[in-house]
Amino acid sequence: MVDLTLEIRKTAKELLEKGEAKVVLGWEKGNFPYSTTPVFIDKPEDTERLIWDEYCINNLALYMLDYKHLDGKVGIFVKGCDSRGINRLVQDKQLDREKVILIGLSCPGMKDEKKAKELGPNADIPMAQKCQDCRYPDPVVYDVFLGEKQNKKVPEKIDTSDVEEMETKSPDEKYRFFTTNYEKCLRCYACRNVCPACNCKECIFDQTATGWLAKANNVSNNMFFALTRAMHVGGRCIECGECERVCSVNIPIMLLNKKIIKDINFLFGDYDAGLETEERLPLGGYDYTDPEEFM
Amino acid sequence: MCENCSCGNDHNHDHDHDQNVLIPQRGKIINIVEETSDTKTFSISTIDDKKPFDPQPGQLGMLSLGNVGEAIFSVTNKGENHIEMAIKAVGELTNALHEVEVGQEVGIRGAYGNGFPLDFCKGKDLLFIGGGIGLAPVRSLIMHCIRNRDDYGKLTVIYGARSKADLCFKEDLFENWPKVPNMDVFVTIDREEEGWDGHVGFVPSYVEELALKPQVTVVCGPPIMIKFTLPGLQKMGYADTDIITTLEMRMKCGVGKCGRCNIGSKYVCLDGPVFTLAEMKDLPQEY
Amino acid sequence: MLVVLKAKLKDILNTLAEEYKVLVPAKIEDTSKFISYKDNVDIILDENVKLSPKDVFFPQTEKMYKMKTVKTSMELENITDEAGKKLLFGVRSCDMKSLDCFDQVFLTKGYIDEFYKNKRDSVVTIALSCSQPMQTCFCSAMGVDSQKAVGADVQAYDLGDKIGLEAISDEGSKVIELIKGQLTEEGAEVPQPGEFYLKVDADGVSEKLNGMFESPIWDDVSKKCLNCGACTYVCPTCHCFDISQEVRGENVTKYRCWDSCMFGEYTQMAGGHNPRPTKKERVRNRFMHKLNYFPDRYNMLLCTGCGRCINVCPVNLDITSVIKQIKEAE
Amino acid sequence: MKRVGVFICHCGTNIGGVVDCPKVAEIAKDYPGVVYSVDNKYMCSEPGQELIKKAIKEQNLDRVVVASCSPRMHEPTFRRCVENAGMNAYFMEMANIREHCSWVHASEKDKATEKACDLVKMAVAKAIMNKPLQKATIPVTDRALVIGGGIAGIQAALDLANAGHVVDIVEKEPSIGGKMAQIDKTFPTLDCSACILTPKMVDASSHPNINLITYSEVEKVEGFVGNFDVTIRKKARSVDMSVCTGCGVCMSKCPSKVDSEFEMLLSKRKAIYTPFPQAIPNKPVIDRDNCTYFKTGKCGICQKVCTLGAIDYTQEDEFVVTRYGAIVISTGFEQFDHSVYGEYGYGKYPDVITGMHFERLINASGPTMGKIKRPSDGKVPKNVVFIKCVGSRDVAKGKSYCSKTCCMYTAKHATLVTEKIEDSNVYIFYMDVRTGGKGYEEFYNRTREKYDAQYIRGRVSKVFKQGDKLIVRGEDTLLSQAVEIEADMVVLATAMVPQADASKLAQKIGIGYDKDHFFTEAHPKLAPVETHTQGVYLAGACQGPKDIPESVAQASAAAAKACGLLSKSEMLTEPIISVVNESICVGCGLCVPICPYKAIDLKTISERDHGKTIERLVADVNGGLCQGCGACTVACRSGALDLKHFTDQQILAEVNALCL
Amino acid sequence: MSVNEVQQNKEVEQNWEPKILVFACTWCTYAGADLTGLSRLQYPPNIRILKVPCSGRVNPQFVIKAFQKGVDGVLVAGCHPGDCHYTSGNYFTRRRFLLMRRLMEYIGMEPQRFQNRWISAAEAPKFQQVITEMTEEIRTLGPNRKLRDDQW
Repeated sequence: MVDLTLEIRKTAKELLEKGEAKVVLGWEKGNFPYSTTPVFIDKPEDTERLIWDEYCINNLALYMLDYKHLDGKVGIFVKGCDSRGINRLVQDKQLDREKVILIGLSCPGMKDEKKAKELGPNADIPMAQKCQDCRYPDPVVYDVFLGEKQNKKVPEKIDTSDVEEMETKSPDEKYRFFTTNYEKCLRCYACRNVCPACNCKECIFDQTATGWLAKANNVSNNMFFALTRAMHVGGRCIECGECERVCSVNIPIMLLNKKIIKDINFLFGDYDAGLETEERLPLGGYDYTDPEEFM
Repeated sequence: MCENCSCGNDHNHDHDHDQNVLIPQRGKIINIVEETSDTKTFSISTIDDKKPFDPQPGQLGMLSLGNVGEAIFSVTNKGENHIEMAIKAVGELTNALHEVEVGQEVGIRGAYGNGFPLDFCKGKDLLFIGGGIGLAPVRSLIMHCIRNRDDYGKLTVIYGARSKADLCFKEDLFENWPKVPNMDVFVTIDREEEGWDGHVGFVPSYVEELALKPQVTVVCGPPIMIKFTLPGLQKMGYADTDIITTLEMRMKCGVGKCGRCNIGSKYVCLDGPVFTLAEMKDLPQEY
Repeated sequence: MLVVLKAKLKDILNTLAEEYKVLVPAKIEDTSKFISYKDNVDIILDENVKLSPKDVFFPQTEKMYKMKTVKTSMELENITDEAGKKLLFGVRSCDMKSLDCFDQVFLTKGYIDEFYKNKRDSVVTIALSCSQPMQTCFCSAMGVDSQKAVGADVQAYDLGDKIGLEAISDEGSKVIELIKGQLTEEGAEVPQPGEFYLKVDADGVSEKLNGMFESPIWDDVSKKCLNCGACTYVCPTCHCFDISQEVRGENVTKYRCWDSCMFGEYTQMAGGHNPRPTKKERVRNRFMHKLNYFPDRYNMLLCTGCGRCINVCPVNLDITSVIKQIKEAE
Repeated sequence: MKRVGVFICHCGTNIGGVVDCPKVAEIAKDYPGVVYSVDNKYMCSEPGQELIKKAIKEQNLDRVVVASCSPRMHEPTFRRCVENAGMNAYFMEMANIREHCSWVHASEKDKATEKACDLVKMAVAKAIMNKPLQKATIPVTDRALVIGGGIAGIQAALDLANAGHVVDIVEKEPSIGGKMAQIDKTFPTLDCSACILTPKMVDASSHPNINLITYSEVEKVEGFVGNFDVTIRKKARSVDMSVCTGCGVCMSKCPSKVDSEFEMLLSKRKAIYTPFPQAIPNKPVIDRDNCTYFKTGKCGICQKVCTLGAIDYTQEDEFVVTRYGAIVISTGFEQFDHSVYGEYGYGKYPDVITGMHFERLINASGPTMGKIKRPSDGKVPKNVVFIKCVGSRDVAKGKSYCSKTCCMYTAKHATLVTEKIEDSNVYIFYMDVRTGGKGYEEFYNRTREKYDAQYIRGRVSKVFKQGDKLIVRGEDTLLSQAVEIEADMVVLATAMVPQADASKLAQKIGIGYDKDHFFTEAHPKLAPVETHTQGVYLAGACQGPKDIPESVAQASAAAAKACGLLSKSEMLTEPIISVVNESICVGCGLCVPICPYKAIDLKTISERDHGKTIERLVADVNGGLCQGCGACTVACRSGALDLKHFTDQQILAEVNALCL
Repeated sequence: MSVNEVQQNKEVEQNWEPKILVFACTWCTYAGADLTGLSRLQYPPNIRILKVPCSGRVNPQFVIKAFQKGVDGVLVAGCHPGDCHYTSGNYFTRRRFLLMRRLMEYIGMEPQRFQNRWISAAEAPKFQQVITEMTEEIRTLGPNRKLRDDQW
């Protein structure tokens, strides 16, 4: 990874020096050995701040929303999940593919920062949950590729064993599980704000006047938030797991997202969001032969 | 320092510490005057026909409709047993307010904010400059000066609006105020209009045109008007401490707790809404 | 010093629970916060809770009063808090300091916030010293003594397998009186605080910020911010709130709830104008408020160095780095 | 606050006999916003309506709720009523307390009364949120477009033209006429197809109101009812139509010979050609794919022989945009690709042909001058086997539907074979014989009895060659025995399918099509010639298998509908349509594919954003196309799309009212 | 005790009756309900019909909102596939609610409380039957507490 760090810096520097990109998005080291933080480099000399290590976990794709109206191109380092995020934005017409230079990096799987905080940086830190579940460590789209692809053998289908386990429980057990979790929800909206699929100009949860969701924090409103968001990203979630990673009260948010992914696969055929940008979204179309359960 | 209690505030106020400041009194609307197509003046008294509170000119009041919400407005005048607020329909609450009829019960709490520096103004010639609904806060001071006519020097009002139909407080402008001794009223509208034989032009240029030089000026109106009026006033030789205006921010509590109306370390609800230009220059440009 | 074995802590709490509604720091559903003490709660003493105790005094959603609106009439009805004294056990110095900040906001400057005051007056606090700071802690840099909390009724010390207790206020003496029989007197010393991982030098940062409103660092600092409210909601000193209502036909409940200066809608005015339209202004306001505006107004920092915001920030926007950047700025 | 008036109708005893109407009226007085509430025997009666009008004026009402029968019954009545009192029609809401209450809860009077109260409460809550809506007037362009110049298209065009409207016919082939021009005789009268079609073709070409745009295709359709902007691609003909007289010298001199599509590849045509002698317009086109000049750059004979200089090799496709008020689609059908039935030997054995081949074989102007000869060796076949339902009624390999015409044309073919070939034998394999239609059953009976055609019920399992015979092996399911017939020729009755590009055309116009790509009518019973897109009508086999009289009848029906639209210079549009809140819309475009009417597009707007002018995409609803279904609103995550009169807030207000 | 039982006793005493919200499309189900009336087919008086132009207009959020506000059951009903007045609205409804129904069940909502049916303008007996069955199913389950926002 050290070598790649040097290559990353070199690539970024070249893009900036040649004027091909006005700004380059990557990661820099945070205050702790186990932390990194997104960095926005616009001067060639600052490229030394860029690093590539086992904690570059942030999905940078959503930052492209901030550069929608920039005159000039943005360079951005993409892992598998970041690249799917980029596709998400392109498909949602929030990003002009021509305006970004994607520098692909193969992701070995990032380590769990939260665990590192608990165990200390010197302990054996497990891989982050989102990376354990990842099926596309290599970027699915890029302009330049640094390092070597892993072409890692990954499961063909998303692992939904946790969803299946939940499904076997009784209605009351399930309800208790989700409500005790969402009772904690602070509605800080970190999950939404970090999500590349949540790219609305004005989220309905922020439109207090419409009456969809009151600001009052209680389990009913929080569940409305959770279910609605799950539906809104339904068929669009790129499984980057950022929502769950950033939750300040550790709600297993992906349990909802994965449930919908699982159902879409089962009902409408296998679909992995963010692999390409032209296909119709599962909820943007229909099929005459969709399962008939309405009777 | 506040003389009423040991609260440490730098001005007096008349609230009762036993009463929860965030809970309104039960009030009712006793009169509604349609100023323009989108602005109405509401007279509000308590349910038992008392004045809800005794506001100083320039102070604010928090008005609520039970099932819609609460918002802060400047008090434009007060009477024996009521206060008045001029409200433009711009949002959910104000639109709802525009639909109510006399007799509607409302929540009312206040008075909040510093108000105009009456002592400072006392004995001086005053120039009031207002644009559109911006005359609302100034009107409270004008009415105060008229009520205490002997305490103040010459009063001059320069007021403008987009069109004749957008002029607020027409009765004051054309009937009442011109009759007040030693008081001049100048009214302008932005564009020529049939049936208007008064001045036409924007407020800032009218101010320069008139070139009046009372001692203190109070300017309230849309930010764009203030922005273009100030250089003229400074050219005319006003000191920053003699130019007084009011600021607006979103507010929820009105008592400096909820946080959102700060400009730098000042809370508009508490330390404002009245600021002199000199004070404003010390604030970050974030309003 | 009066001490008790940590293993016997529950006995003491049981005694106290007869007199007070006792709240303790505990693990709950993958996070930790102050919850009502019951025999089976999972009390944590080795680190601070993830969610600050501010909601005890300033609940995330707090009903204020009710209204009944029939046609044009509107009747008001007050809501009374549940009666009885609460006892908050195990509050760390940083969080005690945050109560000091809250007191300034809610109880001074001309207006007293009765909702806060009622809750504040009904709580007795037992502060607990920290033996080992967490990685994200930097309270000492914010002028907080991790071994001696401000405003506590009782100060407790972490003495390894024991806890030492010291009454500070009269209310605290009453608490000690209740449990005296379960405590033993030992010649224990006030322990020394452990080493902080984060080295922060905040000296002069407030003054430095006076001229930095237009500084380019805010562009830089804010770029990575997602404008979520995580930092503000876990912050023990953030106290902004919104007032809203739940309408159920004729019955209206007015409530207040936490708000965050990170949200765009926070300063959005009805006419459409927003004085803080982008994340740059919002991030600047947050840090200026903590490190400059609040000290200017109340003569104390609005940060107690608890490190929670560092812990939860999705993008590791670290206040200690910001402080460093401010100090290094030209 | 709004001033709502509530009017509870007894409907005689229909409602009043179950629901305690006075009580409902009394309770409704306490609902938020209600200032007046009253019950009446018959709200829809003249006195009832007067009561409403009077109350609106006297009580200064700005909303009205009528609780009575179904809005499907009297919504127009009460809308008119409040409108007459000066109120916007959409300020009136109805609560259905008859069909949905008194009639279905006859024995539970208290609960029915309670339910009526709830329904009124919901209607009041919605009415308060209602916004005034206005029907818009849109201009109607008095010009119609007919797509497809077969018999249906020609008929529709003639009817429209005769009613005084200008009509353009777009035909993709060089000549109008369509499939009917290829057919020899028509059942059941056996009159000559060309003899009855060509006069119509001539009428169409000479009609002052009709313009023929042949060798052309519809490229793009924009706009909405009354105002369709249609882009037509006029394919390069390489012949200047304004100069050519159709003398035919070029065709006779052209050295390139090509299989004639019109003759089902049974004979040749030239590279410069008209499809058939009676073509209209009778002016040739150059088939560039097969023209020596276009292939090699050499030749140019046609240009040399044309004394008028009509040959123009430089012509390019031309695009014309014209505005039409109405569109009639009559694109007809194609033959099912029966190569999936390998067992029938089509393609392998030249003497296995389709019904359309057969039409050409027996046509006097066809490749054999009307003599039935086998394609392989020109012998006159003695034993002819017909196989029906090739592609039709076969879910596994073909189409699930019945092609409707095959039974009759096969009977016709059988008759013709027997008439034309002495001692011939006709065998017909069939599944069922369906002869619905005037004179059809009689014709079929004649075929069997007088012409001695042998009908064998059963499917053919295999056709194979033995010597110069084709052995047809099948089963007679009535006798339950295997059959083998030595045939000289086999004729397949292939299914009718829509044009291969039908679905593309449907997408261009924004109409629906079914699983088989037949265009979908607006309602199978009550609107069989309309489509879901207002102003677009269907005629002929493009909507489903049809024979000639049915196609003609539907064409006239479509023309009548179009006439109705074009006879007015403007029309009113329903105001219940979707609207976009541009300040919230993020322009993701997810709503675009969801709209069945293609009413949503993305457009670029520019706006000021933090001191900078930026451009961004937002959704844009075409009010003329939108039919107000609201499917798009659900797809919009941020709620930027909303449906007027059924807004999120209105529906939520109803939900809230119910739950109080 | 189940989540629902916790606060049930009180309501049962007060003669609780199921409250069911029916979203019905104008063209099929609403008309079907009209026909049910015309045919005088009786069913329990526990439903309240909310008319929408097309079942495609029914936002899944309305369903959650209704449960929040206190209904005991929600039925979304529209035209049979292929019969949609607007060609395709109900195909979208089907997709959306196939997911939504599974999601609701997944978080512990009893499937009986949230149902979807195709009911044509001609299917009065079906309308009667569906309403009758659903009412009974929900009566058996008791008042709904799940997702309900009843803290005010």
